[in-house]
Parts: sequence; C-alpha cells; structure tokens
Amino acid sequence: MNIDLSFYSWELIRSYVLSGLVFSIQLTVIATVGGIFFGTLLALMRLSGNKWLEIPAATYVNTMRSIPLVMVILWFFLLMPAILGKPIGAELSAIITFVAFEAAFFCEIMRSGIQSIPRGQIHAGQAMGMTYSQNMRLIILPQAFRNMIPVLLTQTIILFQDTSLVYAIGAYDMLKGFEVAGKNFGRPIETYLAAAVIYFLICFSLSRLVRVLQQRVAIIR
Amino acid sequence: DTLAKIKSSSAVTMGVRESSGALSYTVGDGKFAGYHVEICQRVLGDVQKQLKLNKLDIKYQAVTSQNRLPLVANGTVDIECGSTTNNATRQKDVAFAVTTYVEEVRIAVKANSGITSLNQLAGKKVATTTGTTSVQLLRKHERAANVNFDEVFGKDHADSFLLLESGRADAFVMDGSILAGNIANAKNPADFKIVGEVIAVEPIAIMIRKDDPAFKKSVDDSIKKMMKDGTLAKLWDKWFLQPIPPKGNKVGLALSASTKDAWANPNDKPAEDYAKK
Amino acid sequence: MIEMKNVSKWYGNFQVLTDCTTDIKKGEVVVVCGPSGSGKSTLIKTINALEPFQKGEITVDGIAVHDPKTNLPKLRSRVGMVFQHFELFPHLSVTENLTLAQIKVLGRSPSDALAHGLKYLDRVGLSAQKDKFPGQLSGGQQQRVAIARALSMDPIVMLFDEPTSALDPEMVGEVLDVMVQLAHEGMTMMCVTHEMGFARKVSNRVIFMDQGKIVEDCPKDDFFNKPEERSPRAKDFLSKILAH
Amino acid sequence: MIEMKNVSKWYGNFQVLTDCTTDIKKGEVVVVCGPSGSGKSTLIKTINALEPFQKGEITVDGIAVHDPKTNLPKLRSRVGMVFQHFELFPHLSVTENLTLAQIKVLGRSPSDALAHGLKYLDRVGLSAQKDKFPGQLSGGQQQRVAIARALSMDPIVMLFDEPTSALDPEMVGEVLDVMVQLAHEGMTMMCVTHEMGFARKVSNRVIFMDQGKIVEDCPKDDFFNKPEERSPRAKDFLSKILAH
Amino acid sequence: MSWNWEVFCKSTLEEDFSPVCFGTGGEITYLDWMLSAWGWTLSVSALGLFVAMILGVLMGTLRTLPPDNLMTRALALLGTVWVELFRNIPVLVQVFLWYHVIPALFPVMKGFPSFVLVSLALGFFTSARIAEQVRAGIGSLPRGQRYAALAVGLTTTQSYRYVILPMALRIVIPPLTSESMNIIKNSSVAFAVSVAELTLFAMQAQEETSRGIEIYLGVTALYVVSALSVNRVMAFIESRTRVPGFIAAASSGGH
Ligand SMILES: Nc1ncnc2c1ncn2[C@@H]1O[C@H](COP(=O)(O)OP(=O)(O)OP(=O)(O)O)[C@@H](O)[C@H]1O
Ligand SMILES: Nc1ncnc2c1ncn2[C@@H]1O[C@H](COP(=O)(O)OP(=O)(O)OP(=O)(O)O)[C@@H](O)[C@H]1O
Ligand SMILES: [Mg+2]
Ligand SMILES: [Mg+2]
Repeated sequence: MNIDLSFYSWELIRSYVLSGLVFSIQLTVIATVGGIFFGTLLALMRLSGNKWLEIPAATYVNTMRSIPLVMVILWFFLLMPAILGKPIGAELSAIITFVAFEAAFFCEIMRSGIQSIPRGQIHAGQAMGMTYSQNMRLIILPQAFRNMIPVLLTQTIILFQDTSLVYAIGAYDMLKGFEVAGKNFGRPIETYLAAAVIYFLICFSLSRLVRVLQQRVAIIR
Repeated sequence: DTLAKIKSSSAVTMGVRESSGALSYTVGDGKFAGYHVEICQRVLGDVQKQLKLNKLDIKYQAVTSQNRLPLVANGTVDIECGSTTNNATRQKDVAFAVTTYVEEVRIAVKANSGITSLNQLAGKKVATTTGTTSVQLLRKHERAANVNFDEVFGKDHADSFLLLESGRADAFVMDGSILAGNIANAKNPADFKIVGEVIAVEPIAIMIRKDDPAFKKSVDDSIKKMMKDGTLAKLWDKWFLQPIPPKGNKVGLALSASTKDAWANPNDKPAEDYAKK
Repeated sequence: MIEMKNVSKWYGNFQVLTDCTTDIKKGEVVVVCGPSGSGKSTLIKTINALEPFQKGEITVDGIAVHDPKTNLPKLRSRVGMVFQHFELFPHLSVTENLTLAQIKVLGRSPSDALAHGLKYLDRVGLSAQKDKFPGQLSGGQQQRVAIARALSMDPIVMLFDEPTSALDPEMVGEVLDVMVQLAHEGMTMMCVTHEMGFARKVSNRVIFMDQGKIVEDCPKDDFFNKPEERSPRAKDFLSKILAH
Repeated sequence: MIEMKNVSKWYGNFQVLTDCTTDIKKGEVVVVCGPSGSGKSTLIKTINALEPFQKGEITVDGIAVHDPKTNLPKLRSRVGMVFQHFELFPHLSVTENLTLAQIKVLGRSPSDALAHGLKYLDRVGLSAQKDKFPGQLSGGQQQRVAIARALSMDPIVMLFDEPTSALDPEMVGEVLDVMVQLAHEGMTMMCVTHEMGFARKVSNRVIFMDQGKIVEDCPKDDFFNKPEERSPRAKDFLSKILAH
Repeated sequence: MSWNWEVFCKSTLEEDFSPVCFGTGGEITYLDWMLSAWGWTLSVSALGLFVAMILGVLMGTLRTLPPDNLMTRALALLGTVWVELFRNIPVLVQVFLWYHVIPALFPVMKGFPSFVLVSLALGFFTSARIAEQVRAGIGSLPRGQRYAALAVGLTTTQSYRYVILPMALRIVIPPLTSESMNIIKNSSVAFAVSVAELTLFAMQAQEETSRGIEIYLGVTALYVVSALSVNRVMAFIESRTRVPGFIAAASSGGH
C-alpha cells in the first residue's frame, strides 16, 4: 500500500479536525487549571500533618495514580450519571474525569514542590511571626509554584497528549477528527501519519516554550 | 418519563454513531446523517407535534458500541439511532422500537481472495469489532462447527475494515450494511466483495429507555406510520441506493426480504426469535 | 529575658537535647559552641519554638513558650533570628524582604514599614542594594540584609545560628562587624558560632555543648583563660579549633 | 615539574583566566589564594585538563597538556587531585575507592592495589575504616580517604582545591596535619586554600589571584612580611581574612 | 443497586454458569477470559519495559556526554532527537503508527504480531521518558564526581561504567518505579490494535453481560494489583542496591 497525501486540504482540516482540536485544547486548559487548584488543595491536605486530612488525600491520589486513565474515563462515564442523578454528555464527562484525574498528579507535583523549599525558608517565615497560612501564601507557595512551573507545564503537555484517550467514550477530540476524516475518505493510514505530525508539532513547540519560560522564571539563588 | 422530560426541557438527546455505515455516521463538523438518523429526526418531529412544542432542540451525542447501552439506560441518551441489535440480553436494560431494519451478518473479503464461505475461514484471520455481538457470534460458530478462527479486533468498524484492507485480516465478519458502507467508502470499492451465507439475522432497531411505554408508543406509532405510507421505502432508496454525502458514494444495498417482512409486520422481537425460525 | 529549665527533646528514640538549663539576662551576649551535631541549632530553635520540645520549660520575657495556649506567631515576632544560610526570601526584593513581616505580622502601614526597614538597611551599610533580589547579592551582603530584616521587627532578643559559617572567608568580617556593633549597643544576643575571636571580643558568657548536653556555661574569661577548670571535651574542642 | 605559560580561558564571552603564567618545581609547595570567583579552582583544574583552556601552554613533567594528541587519562593518573567536597565514590567502600583506579587505570592486580591502598590508608590514620562506605564517615575522615586515594596512584604532584573549606571547624586540623606531613616528605604540591596558618607553616610560595589574573606570585616570606611590596587588592584581602 | 458477581462464572458461550467459575471441557468463563487478558496486559508491559529500559538508559546517558569531540556531540544529538520524537506524540498515536503506518511503509513488518508492535510502541514511548529520568539522575550527581573519576585517570567510558552510572541508576530507581507502573497503565491502549488485554476484555465483556460495574471493578483491581506488585519489586531492588550512609533525593512526574 502506498502513501498518498494529496487529499489533504484546509477544507478537510477545518471541517473534521478543527472542532476536535478546540475540544482537546479546552479539555487541556480546564483540566490544568482545575487540576492545579484541586491538586494544591490535596497537596496541602497531604502535608497538613493531620491524619484525617492526610489519609483520604493519600488514598485518593494513590488510587488515581495506579489506574489507567482509560479505565478512569470509562468509570466516570459509567458512574457520573448515577452520582449526579442526571445524564451528562461525553464531553462534560471527559472534563470532569480529567480534572479529577489530573488533580492527583498535580498534587504530587505540588507536594514535591513544597517539599523542595528548604526547611530554613519555612523556619525563617515562622521566625518572623507569620502564621501557617501566611507562611504558605506569602513564602512557600509562591516559590513552590515558580520552581514547579516547568514540571507543571510538562505535565500539561502530557495531559494534552492524554486527551487522545477520550476516544473510549466517543468524545470528539483532535485524534478523533483525524480518524473520522480518514475513514470518510478511505485514507486512514495517511491520517494517522498526519495526526502524529500535528501532535508532534504542537507538543514540541510547547516543550520549547517551557524551556524558555524555565529560564525566565528561575529564581536566582 | 421521557415525554415529560422532552416537554419540560424542549430538548432531546439523540445517540448517533460516527461510522455505522449508512445507518448512522458523521459528515464532519459535528453533523450526523444516515437512515436511522433521518428516521429518528422524523420520529422526533412527530413527538414535537404530539407534545405541541413550537421548538425542539435535538442534541446529538456520539456513542460507541461499548457505551451506547449504559448511556441509554442511565438517561444520557433519550433515543439511540445507530445500529443496535435488538436482543434478549439488552432487553433487560433497555427497550427497542419496532424493527426498522433487519441486518444480515455476512463476510467481507478481498475480491481476489477466492473465499466464498465461512467454512473456508478456518485457521484464517477474521476481523470483527470489539464490543459487538459478532464477537460472540464468531465464538459460538467456532464451537458449533468445531473450527478455529484467528480473531483480530478493531476498536471500531472502520478500524476492522482497515485490518481487512491492509491485509492483516482475511475477512471481516459484520453486519451487511456496515460492510457495504465501508466498502463504498474504500479507496477502491471494487477490491472488496460481500460473500457467503447469511451467518445470522438480527433485527436492528432504535433504542430507548426501558419501562417508558408512553414514549415507546409515540416512537412506534410514528415508525409504523412511515412503514405504511412508504416513507421508509423512500428513505431506504435515499440512503442505500443513491449517492450519499460526503463523497457521493453509493452503498448499493438492496432491500432484503427480511427487512420487507419486518415492515409488513411491525414487531420488536429480539434476535433470539429470529434465530429460532 | 530567656529562662530555660530542663529542656529535653527527642527525634523518635534519639535524644537531641538532655536537660538543658540556662538563663540569659537582658543585654547579655551569650556564645554557644560545640562539635557538629551536638544540638546547638536545635537548642537555639527551641527558644522561639521553631523546634518543639517534649520536656522542660522555656520563658521568653515572661511568656511561656511550652504553653500550648501561647500565641506563638506573636512571640516569634518579638524574637529576631538569623540563620546559617541567610534564608532571605528569594522571590522578594530586599525592601520586600524587610517589610513583608512588618506589614503582615505587626500590621504596620507599608510606608512606615519601608521607612523602618530602610533605617536598618542603612545601618548594615546596604542602602544602595535596596531594589536588588537576594540572588544578586554576595553571601556577606545577604547575611547583613537578613540581620536588618530581623532588626526591623524591633526584637527584644536576637538569636544567631552560625551566621558566618556559610560565608567565604573574606566576607566573614563584614558580618561580624555588624554583630559586634549590635552587641555594643546593648542588644540581648544568643549566638551559635565558632568564631572565637568574636566570643573573646564581645560575649559575656560561653555555653559549650556536647551530645545534647550543656557541658560548660561560664563567663567568657573563665572559658578562655582557665583551661584547668574546663572539661576534657571542651579543652579538646578548643585546642582543635584554635590550632590552625 | 609544572610549567604554565599565558593560559587564558573563556566561558562563552566571560574570561575566567587571563594570561596566567607560573612554574612549579619538584618538591615545591605553592599555595593559591584569592577572593571567591577569582578563578583559583579553574586554574588548578587546567593543570590536569579537567578544564580545557583556549590559549596558552601547560606542561606537566615534560608532557604538553594542551596538545590534543596527549593521552590525558594517562597524564591525569600521574597527577593526584583532592577536591573541596571530597568526591569519594559513594557506592564503593573505602577500599574499593582506593583500588578502583589502580586496577582499571594502572593495571595493578587487585591484591597489589589493595596492599598499596591500605598502606596509604594507614598513613592517614584510617585503617580501621577500610570497609565502611563514604557516607558513614565524617567529613574530615572522607577528605583523608580522598588524599589516600590520590596518593595510592603514586602521583608526581598533588593538587588540592580548598580541601578544608567544606569541613566543620574541628575537623580542619586533622586534614591539615596530613597535608603538612606530605609537604615535609617532599611531595610537590599546589594548594588552593585560605588557611593562612598552613601557608605560613609549609609553603614555599604564595600565588594571589584576582579576576582571573595572577596578581602576586612570590616567596611566602615576602607575601606575609612585606606588605609594602604587595598590591592593594592583596593587602585588602589579607587584612580581611586575617582580621577575625 | 445490586451486585451480581456471578457474572464472572458465566460461560462466554451459553447462558449458563460454571459452578467452579472456571470453564470445563473447552468452555470458557468470563473469569478465565479476564485472567488471560491479565496475562496479555502483563506480557505487553514486560516486553515494553524491557525495550524501554535498555533504550532509555542508553539514550539518557548519550545526552549527558561531554561535548569533547564530534563523536560525542553527534551521540548527544541523537539522544536529544530520540527523546523529543518519542515523547511528543501521544502513545495512542504511536501505537497506530507502529501498527498501521510503519507496516504500510515496510511490508516485512506486516508479519509481526500486534503484541510485538504494541510492545515496541510502548517501549519506545517510555524509553524517551526513562531517558529524561536517567539524564536528570546523572545531572543531579555533583559535577565533582565526574571530575574525580577523570582525575584518577579513568577514561570517559570508564567513568560512566564505574562511577557515574552506578550512582545515577540508584538515584533514578524511584522515578523508574513510576515509569514501570506507567507502562502497565499505558498498555491499556493495546486494545485499540486488537491485543486481548484487560481493557479490551472490559469493553467486550461489559457489552456481552451488561454488568459494567462488576467487570470494571474486577479489571481495575487487577490493574492496581499489577501496579502495586511492580512497586514492591522496585522497592526490593532499591533496598538491595542501597548504599550505606548515602541519602539521595530525586523527583518524578508524569503518568
Ligand atoms: N529532623 C531531624 N530528625 C532526626 N534527627 C535530627 C533532625 N534534625 C537534627 N537531628 C539530629 O540532631 C542532632 C543535633 O542537631 P543540630 O542541628 O542541633 O546540631 P548542631 O550542633 O547545630 O550541629 P552543626 O554544627 O552541624 O549545625 C544531630 O545529631 C542531628 O543529626
Ligand atoms: N561552567 C561555568 N560556566 C560559566 N561560568 C563559570 C563556570 N564555572 C565557573 N564559572 C565562573 O568562573 C569564575 C571562576 O570560577 P572558579 O570556580 O575558578 O573561582 P574560584 O576562585 O575557585 O572561587 P571559589 O573560591 O568560590 O571556589 C567565576 O566567576 C565563576 O562564576
Ligand atoms: Mg547547626
Ligand atoms: Mg573554587
């Protein structure tokens, strides 16, 4: 079988791939923002020193981290309507799943970020009379976030790649767009190749961007 | 119940498939088309009239073989217009409208392969799609005829067809319409043909929630009306014999005797009853 | 000013501090020395409860540190502390480092805090660096900013934990100079340090620790000039660090 | 033994070394000092080509370091080096640290290498620790093992890069003692250090560096006793590190 | 909701149940099927991990080579290109590339079983991530270690062999643990190309039995058990290779 790329056109990309790409990006952005928010909360719970907060947070995080994302997606899709008591679509289900799933990963990133702040910094804040929450807010989290930006962004790139797994519940993401185009035009092999190239271009440029940012925000110690 | 829900929200969610041949497929851009999709659109038009709604918002929800059942059962999808076999197991969880299409499970092969029947497939690679009844069907046939297939699974029909097209499988066992649709869409439709005996006959129907007799009656009535007044025959011609979007291919699937029979005697009998005949 | 009675502390089964008792009066300068791992840093951090302890009592200016009801942030805001590795906040500029706690903890207005902070920054001779970030300063400069930061909270006592041991040798002097000046002005100080020159020059008393115990606690002159009264461990230590 | 002529080195646009020229004769002990960042470590690492340099020439025992055809591993095996942070191999026991290079580089038999290594381990007074791992030793002990490791390669010259500045003050003495002994035995040595006591006691010459240049290169006695002949920068530096 | 765990004892052919839950006389129950699916999951992961470890350590090491000469620079560049290529394409797409695209270009590969192709895809994808971990591990060693190895006369190769890699590999055991667990999780994409592993089983069996919750719970439990076992094995390796007196820290991330 030979490869024939002649049928690619802007029209094809626009009508099949674009809406998928928009959804992939939407999903990535929402899951990143939501994941960082809940992940930070989970991280604070895990570091709180209070058993009642620590154990549930740790259990949640470890469970999420040991199940394949595809299974989590299927689970949520199956269970969400039962939990919420009302039906939701594949797209919304995917968004909720990704936020919940990514929170576990962002939690671990934030936790190691917070732990990477030297103990001396924590002591210094306390020694000036700051309360726990002041210390967290003003001293630790700003530094932890800054140190973690490259890792957070790298995780976001992984997340963007993982959005391709929503095929399991039939949500229409970018890969799906390519697949449908390929099927309708009888060119599946070519479209997989095109999908690989587009994903690579997006993720590679993002990872370059991370590099640049990394140098910009690095705190001089 | 569904009618009340549709009435109160002025909206309904239609489950559709991305690539179930001419029965239900996407034409890109989040738009869907096909024989069952159009039937459902007409049915919902009747429902709208019945409920006296001046506006009914139809939301399309793409479903897959794996998730369509739970989606209908849990209420995500109100009416599934894809290519779902009506069988006894499923009737435990969902209900079906009267059969609109009778599917014959057949074999697609490369035109030059020389294969003409199921029994020639012993020891060969046979493709089918994960999450469909054909998987079980093949398994049962293997046992009954004491042969052995080397099964390969596509994650959806187009994938399974690709297995055949790329030579990874020698045959693709699936519903005839799906085979025909995929062949029509192939780069060289002449390279493939549908051969052999009818392995199984399956009633394909529109799927709705269980225990909602009012909604079922509305749907059934609307379909029965279309059966009588010849609308279904026209739709058959439109989707299976004439060129269809997006590429303008013809599926070329003539109306089968069993489908005609189902139109003449509207029923929602499960596949098991067909098998007994 | 600071009273410490039978303070003991454990990490798990390991006892870091054993029955430490001492007293520091207003205006006194006390130097703490001893071998690495002997518990000096831990001892000094128990005073403002950065390190909790399991047994014993500490009161600072009449307030009981060991009392669970004590408002620790408030107590700590009155005790200045300078660390071995400076611990300036790297994401804040020098002025922000100086004013943050004044504003957030003492509730001073930003302009008051700034004026106050700059006064102390001037005192350590670094007015010119006020808009730089810690990473842009040399070690000696960072440590002087850290001292200014502690002073701008108007502490009643200053604690130093090896303030010069992370510095390049040529910068040790500039930090010690600031500390000497502070001592001369009558600040109550407790310093963990191995700079025996500093101890000789300004301290009133020297505490020598070994294996979590306060082994010696005596006036400076006795410590340096009456070796015959010293414990063998202290003599050995002194001879080692004074040898080269 | 070591001849260095107009050595210059750049990191990108930043010049770390500028026209450094000096000569070290067999049996000489030379101390290198200067402010932080002045290029001392870089200079000493150019000698065994751990830091490549872009201009100038260095010969060690007649072998041209700058010549791309020179067998650098062989040259390095004849030059002993001791680092600020010891750099023992943490996954190898003390004996394995001592014998690895003897076996892999010099091709000695394991038993020869062991005998040889233990001889030097005994000399630095650590025979008892031979089966421990570096992480189980104190800093002073680690540095002494590192010296033994270098010596067991039978080097013709030893380079030291601030061997005592990462040590707790009480451990400085034990390492310096080993170095003094080595000097007395006639080993050719080049030491970056701020221990002026050591320089006074055993060095023949002192090199003072500033901003990548060799500013002073004179006999020890001149360096310490004739301040009037010294450059202002060197005088300032000396006064700072001798002050406290 | 009511549980129906009997579904695992059901025959995959007839509407009947096996009293022992395992099939007899050629008949197969869903439990039998699930266990064989587990076997496929583990096999794909094991082969993938094998490929990933070898390539990952190699490529990660190449990336840290000092820019001494043209040769080392070229090798370092190879490592960089490798990593960028294989970590910037979603694993699912890579699976399709290996299964559909590459055999279309190189017909010899059509003969490869999909099990092998998927393992290669997983292995290459994971190798890029392991390479990054190994590079970070080597980077986290003090620069002085490399200097010290060279200073005693070891060649570059020897210094990697005897000094840098032994330490770096110990340091990266924790991130390698999570990569190993990841490969088990990522193996779930194998179902997309017809490997009869756990996720394919879950989707097909839930379709046939309509008992999604029970089937998913069973499958999820097996995934968790697999991941935890890998974790225990790696912890064992870590404790066996622990250096007395040495405390190391390394970070991790990713899925
Ligand atoms: N978080 C901890 N957990 C367990 N042990 C600890 C901890 N912190 C300190 N220690 C131990 O407590 C002892 C005293 O430590 P401390 O830092 O007070 O000593 P130090 O006299 O300040 O030493 P140095 O001169 O090295 O700063 C040491 O043996 C140390 O190993
Ligand atoms: N890899 C590098 N890249 C860029 N600049 C470097 C690098 N290594 C060292 N430098 C710079 O070269 C200069 C000389 O460094 P070097 O380590 O030789 O100084 P030093 O005299 O040994 O200082 P110290 O007393 O702090 O050890 C410094 O300004 C340093 O910042
Ligand atoms: Mg200390
Ligand atoms: Mg140096």
